[in-house]
Amino acid sequence: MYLHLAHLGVILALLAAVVPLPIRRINTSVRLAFALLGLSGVACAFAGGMGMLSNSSMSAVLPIGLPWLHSHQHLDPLGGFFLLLVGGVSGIVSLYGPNYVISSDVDSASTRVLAIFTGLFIAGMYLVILAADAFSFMVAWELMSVASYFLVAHDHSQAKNTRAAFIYLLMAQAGGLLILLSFGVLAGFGDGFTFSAMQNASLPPYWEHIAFGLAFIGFGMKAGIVPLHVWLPQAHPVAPSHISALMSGVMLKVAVYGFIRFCYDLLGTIHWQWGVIVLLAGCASALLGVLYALMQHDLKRLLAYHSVENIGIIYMGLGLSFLFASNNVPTLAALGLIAALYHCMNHALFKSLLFLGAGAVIQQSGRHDLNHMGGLLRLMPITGVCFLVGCISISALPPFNGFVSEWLTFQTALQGTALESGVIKSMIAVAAAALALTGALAAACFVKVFGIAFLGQARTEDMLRAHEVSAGMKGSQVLLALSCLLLGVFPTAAINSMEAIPAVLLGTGLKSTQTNTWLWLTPVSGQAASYGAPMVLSGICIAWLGAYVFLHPRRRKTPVRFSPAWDCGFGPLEARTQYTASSFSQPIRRIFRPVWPIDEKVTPPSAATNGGRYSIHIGDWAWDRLYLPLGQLIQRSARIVARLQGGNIRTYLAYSFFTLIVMLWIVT
Amino acid sequence: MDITVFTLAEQLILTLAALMLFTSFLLLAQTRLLTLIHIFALQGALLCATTLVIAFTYGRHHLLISAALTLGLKVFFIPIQLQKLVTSLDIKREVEVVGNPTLIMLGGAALVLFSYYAVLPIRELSMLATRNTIAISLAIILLGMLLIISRRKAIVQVVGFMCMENGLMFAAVAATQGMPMVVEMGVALDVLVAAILFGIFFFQIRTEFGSLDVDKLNRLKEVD
Amino acid sequence: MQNSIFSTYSALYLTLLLPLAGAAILAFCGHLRLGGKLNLLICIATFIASFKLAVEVFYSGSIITPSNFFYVDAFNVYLVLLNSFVGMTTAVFSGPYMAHEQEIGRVKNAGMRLYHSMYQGFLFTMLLALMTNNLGILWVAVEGATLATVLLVSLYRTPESIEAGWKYFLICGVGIAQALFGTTLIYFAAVQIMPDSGQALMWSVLYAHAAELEPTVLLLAFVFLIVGYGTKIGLVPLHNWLPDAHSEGPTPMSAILSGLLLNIALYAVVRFKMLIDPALGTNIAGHIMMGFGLLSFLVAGLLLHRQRDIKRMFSYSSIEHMGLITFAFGIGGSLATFGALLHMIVHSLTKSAIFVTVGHAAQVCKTQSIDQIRGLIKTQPEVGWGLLIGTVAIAGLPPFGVFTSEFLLFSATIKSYPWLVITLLAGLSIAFAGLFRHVQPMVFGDCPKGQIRIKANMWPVALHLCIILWLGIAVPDVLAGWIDQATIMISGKGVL
Amino acid sequence: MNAWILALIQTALLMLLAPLLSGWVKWIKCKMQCRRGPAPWQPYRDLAKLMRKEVVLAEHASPLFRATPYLVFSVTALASSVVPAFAVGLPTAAIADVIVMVGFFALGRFFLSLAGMDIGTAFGGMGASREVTISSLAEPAMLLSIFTLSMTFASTNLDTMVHFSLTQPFQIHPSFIFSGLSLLLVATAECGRIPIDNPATHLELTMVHEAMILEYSGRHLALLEWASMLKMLIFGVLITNLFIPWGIALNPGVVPLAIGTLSMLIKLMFIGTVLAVSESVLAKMRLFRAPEFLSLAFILSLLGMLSHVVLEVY
Repeated sequence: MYLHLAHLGVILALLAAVVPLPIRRINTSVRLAFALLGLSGVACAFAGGMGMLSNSSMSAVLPIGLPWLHSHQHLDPLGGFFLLLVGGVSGIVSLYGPNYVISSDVDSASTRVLAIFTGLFIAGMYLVILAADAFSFMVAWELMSVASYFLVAHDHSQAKNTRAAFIYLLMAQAGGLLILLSFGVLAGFGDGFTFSAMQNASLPPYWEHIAFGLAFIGFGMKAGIVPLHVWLPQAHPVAPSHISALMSGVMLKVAVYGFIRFCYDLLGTIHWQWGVIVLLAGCASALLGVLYALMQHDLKRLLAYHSVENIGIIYMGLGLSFLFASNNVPTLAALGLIAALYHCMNHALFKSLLFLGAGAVIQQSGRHDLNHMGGLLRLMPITGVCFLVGCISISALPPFNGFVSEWLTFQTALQGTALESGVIKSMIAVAAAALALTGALAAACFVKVFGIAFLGQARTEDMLRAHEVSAGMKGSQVLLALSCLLLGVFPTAAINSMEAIPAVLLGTGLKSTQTNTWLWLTPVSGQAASYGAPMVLSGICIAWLGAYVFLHPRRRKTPVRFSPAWDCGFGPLEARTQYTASSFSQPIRRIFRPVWPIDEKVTPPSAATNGGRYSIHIGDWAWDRLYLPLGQLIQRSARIVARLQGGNIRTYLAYSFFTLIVMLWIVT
Repeated sequence: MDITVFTLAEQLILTLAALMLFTSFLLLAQTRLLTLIHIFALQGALLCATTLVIAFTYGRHHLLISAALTLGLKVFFIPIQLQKLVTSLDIKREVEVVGNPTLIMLGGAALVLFSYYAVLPIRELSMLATRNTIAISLAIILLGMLLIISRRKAIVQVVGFMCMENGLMFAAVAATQGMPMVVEMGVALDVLVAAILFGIFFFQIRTEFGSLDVDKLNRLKEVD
Repeated sequence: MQNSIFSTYSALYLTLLLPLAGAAILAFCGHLRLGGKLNLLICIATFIASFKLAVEVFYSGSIITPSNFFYVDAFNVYLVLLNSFVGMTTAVFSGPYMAHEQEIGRVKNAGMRLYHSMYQGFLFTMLLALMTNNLGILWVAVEGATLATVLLVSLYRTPESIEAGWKYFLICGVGIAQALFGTTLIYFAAVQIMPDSGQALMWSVLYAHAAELEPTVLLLAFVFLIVGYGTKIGLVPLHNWLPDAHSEGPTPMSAILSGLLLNIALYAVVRFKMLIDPALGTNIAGHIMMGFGLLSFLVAGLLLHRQRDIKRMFSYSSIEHMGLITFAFGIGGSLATFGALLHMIVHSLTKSAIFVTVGHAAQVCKTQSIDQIRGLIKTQPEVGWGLLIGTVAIAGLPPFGVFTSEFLLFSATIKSYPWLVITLLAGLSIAFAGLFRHVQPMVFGDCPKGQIRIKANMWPVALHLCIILWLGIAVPDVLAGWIDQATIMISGKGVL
Repeated sequence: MNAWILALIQTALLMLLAPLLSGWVKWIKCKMQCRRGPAPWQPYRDLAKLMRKEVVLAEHASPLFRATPYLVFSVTALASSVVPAFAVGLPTAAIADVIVMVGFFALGRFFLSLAGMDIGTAFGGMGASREVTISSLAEPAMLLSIFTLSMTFASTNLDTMVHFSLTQPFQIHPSFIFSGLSLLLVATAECGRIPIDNPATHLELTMVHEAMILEYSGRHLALLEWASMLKMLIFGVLITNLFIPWGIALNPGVVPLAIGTLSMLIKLMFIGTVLAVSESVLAKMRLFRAPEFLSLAFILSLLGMLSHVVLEVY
């Protein structure tokens, strides 16, 4: 029954894509489109939730698709979880959408195009999760990619945006082809393209490794794993903010869903080498993602790099789960999977919260660059507080949800002793250290972002004209912030509701979380590790209240006085003396220097220039070492091949003459 | 199987085939345009003779029509058109420098040998005495192509193209005693239309490029 | 009995006679204002006749005229339908387009008369090639198609178009001559075993006796045929004429050339392959086709990056797709053949739609060079979006039909030749990058000063894109049935 | 129910002891430098004076600036309730394990840095940037040493770790030595002691922790000072109880508790002296030599882990 509800959601999303066409007045059509998206989000979230809780899976066959392979759909706990995630976030974002789109001064034609492709994009994501055979999976997958390509190329006045959109679609297409190949390998042995046929395909191990390799690169390209992440920091900042929230928060999770579905459900047996590869890729993505994010001063580009980091953390959880599954310790594999899924949910929530906040700030101030922002907390209090909640969650600090999933990942790593090979144990330990470093650097990065954007003095006058955003935008941000807090404070309830997924995929769930009450989260056992999240929150409030009351009598007697800050006697310090984004991250840039291709140019003040010039550009090694040489290779080979078309008719005739002679020689 | 075994007609066909091969070689070496056109007309005549001989010896009466067509087209209409064109564009005396003639002649000889080698498996098949003529017709076709490739003048390329058509007709006639009538008519029609179109093109190229040198036609290219 | 013969085959004869008559009529009144409309009318009539023929074939299976001259079976009926449909939609576009060209003086009255009569003549030769049972007439029809379009390629009398016309004429002439030699060899092999020499060139008869033909002669003949008709398909070592011819002629001509003529040449090669495979036993013909197909697929993909003229770019894209289809036919097997046949339909629909949009784009920006075409979406949204969605469709992205056939081809290649899939993947990505690299700056961005809308009829493009979208999501059963019968004929076993 | 009361008593006791420990360290340092330093209980007087002083805020400070002291203090107080100082098996110990403790300190540091940047002057930004850099370098070393300990104790709950090492027969674990040393280095970095940051200095360009609380005054400064002293105490207790657990009360009887308190005081005096000696021997390092110091800590913890994996697993 829930599958039909989910299909209703999909139809609503498609309707949202079609509705803006006939209606003339642009505002009503945009509001109607986003209302429909909201409805489809709620329907799919409800269907997903129900699908996740009932640990049975429903399936249906639709009349569309190839004549002999009609499109199969199914909804099982894993699909239910991700449907809940996608539906929930797109429902909340549809609250944010209308005012944001209407108040951003873009001509009505491209706003209509934006509404159309948003509907297609969200419908594509639902269909990917519901698809149960390779063909409809691929059609939905690329519908999602193509629709998001048009969204990224929405503001196509600058060449930079179209170039980013081109790279995005090119990599999405290459990724899609690789995924198609991996399905092909499975279908080759399972003689059928439906997932059920693939499940009972028995592949020789050699082919299993090939299928896994193709799927890992294909899905990794879409999820943004380090060497393949190049499109992400270019495409996400260029799209409108509510779209980058959807793309960063939700589309990457659909790629993770595809990867989990492929490895656990379709491949079945998992080899330990896969765990090592996924763990290492996760570590590399997490570390490099956060290090590159630290160096950015474009707000949305920084958040995009953080998506790479969080996807890395999710892949670390998956890598650990693979390692335990291959050494047949299913309970710990289930713990690793739960940690990864929990982080998927958390990342979807706080990343879309941060992108919506960034969208509000950019829309009000018209500035993308952190070095031009400052002092926004006083002017946009609610957006500021919600953005602070987002920053705390992403930096994995205790009362909020980011901490719970990272803590679960640490606990999974700490159980590494259950494996017998020493090398893997030490690798896991170093991975845990890398995760800690990533967490701390993420905290450093978001101190920089919040401190420079919202606190201190305004660095440009544009900031002074910023004011609080409209109700819908505030409402969605508050909703996301509250859900971050809820998931942070009641983790046991959330994990119990996710119980059915590992039960279906790995055979066993996390039994130990049921034993204790909702107060304590004890993933492995009471003694091994426990985290009383509600107790922590109440403990902080009690201590805060105690200190406040204890100091109250003092307050009545000596009221607070305001005076200028300490300026070492030089006179009033204006905004230019404040730390900027690049100066804040300067120590880390000096310490981790080889990680980035840095070119700093300092032109001393001279007669010609009215003052000294300092410019710094942080590139991306993956782009310089991997993609540019590839592009040049294609150009060179194209130039060589172009000699074929020399223009002289006699050479053309000579070609056909020699082809004939060679063919005759071969045949006889 | 030496030549005496054949009947007189077959011997005649073989000699005509040899003569046609010789005319193709002459075309390759020829530098002056007018003589080139005359040799082409001679080759057409030889083809028409072969068709007549086969028509009488094997009683294929529909071949008579195609012989007449060949005579009309390849011996009179096309050579006269070309001659008028050459005189009107007064390029009679242009001596066209051919790559280096010895290399092309050696290439031609190699081509004949190669086409003989390529058609070898077919020889055992056909019981007809004229089975060797297939190798000769393939050689004529390849020599026609070689002529087109090696020369820069547009008119010479047309002659080369028509020489290939002669090779094809010779194959159809000698190897299989002629194709079905409707096919023969279709092929003849196509050759006629092709000749007319060549004429039209000559005028267009002449007006636009000022000369019929094919190497000037190289604006459309990717190399830059 | 007389009218019954005529009535039963009326659809067949009408489909052929209408374009022929049209060619004759338009030769005199092609230059008038109603020339374009008359041309459209005749195309509509031809389409209705071919539709009636298709319905007949659907109900009564394959039709063969008593004189054994015409033969319509499941393999060529939907190609006939496709031919007349694309002819009709392009005629819708060609009317106003050529009227515009006539206004700005690029084409004079004589040129218009020639254009319209040759338009119909070209359709007639293609339909004849599809429906004839006699392999000789098949050669004559393909040669006739070349002759009909040669003058149209050099219609504008610019040096480039004359050069393109000359190259097109000479290279195709030389190529097709070799095909005639191949047909002669086939006839030579058939005469050995066939008592009645009249029937020796009839395809249906040959298909019945295919096993008894002499293998060595057939193989040699196939070499000549693949090199001959390969020149017309545009397989790589022989492709040089195609980009020049398709980019220099008037755009409706390029649409039909790129969309339909290449299919006809490939149809001919597959007809011969159906004769050769049973005789030879081994799949050597398939391997040859795979070799040519893969080579042209990769080379054309690379050359896409070098383009500076928009129509040349899309003609290279045609070479690439034709290479892919030849590769698919080369692999053989039911899945690959089904995919290849579907790809023929979808490619011609998409490519003709793209050329129509390109024609309008060239008229909007008054140039064909990629660097000067900018801001199409801003100037004329329907042209801009048409071009973008067309390129997305031709690049093989899913919601559209091209992906369905590529999906089938991929799964077939994985089963039989897994290591070739890497080259396919690389080729597709390179071609995709090449296409989008050029199309994106053209479509997006602000429009340069003075670029104004033109009167553009985008209904044919919309119709084509909807059909491709429909084929992409759900292949209709009628079409699937036909393609499956054709697959059974070509590869021995069906897919459904 | 009395267990909860006992836990509250322990927390109160720890909070009261904190200023004494920092006074004691300063007193020992002055004694070693042959000068008559202030009495060990001087910090109590400072805190009381600050509580009464008038609060002066910067003009650009936002409400976050005023809320941070309370938050930092309450987080550190909660952390102190979790650490097993005098007795094992207290109910509050199950609230958080070691990694959550690290999270508490990270939360405190997060808000303190934000407060530093809120004033809108260069010093706050400089302090925040340096504090954040140093702490992110210290995190991996700290976590790897915890990882090594938990490999042996098979748990990260402090209670179980201490209980485990008390009940097991005495063994010398080479991995403990390495991770102990690494934890000591990390503790000096986290609490902002001499080799990384000089707590006593007010020279703008050298201070790290002080730069962030430069603008605080009155009761806010009192809370922050108290919180940093409490943090140093917690680190002291953590290190001593993990590596020298004997004397801690296993069951809540009166005698064991008395012995536990006594042993706790002795251990704190011992670790205070060690800290004082190291501070007077070493001098504050340039900021960009701190990474070498912390990479030494990381290498030590790495050696600890490797020695556990290679040597101690049978």
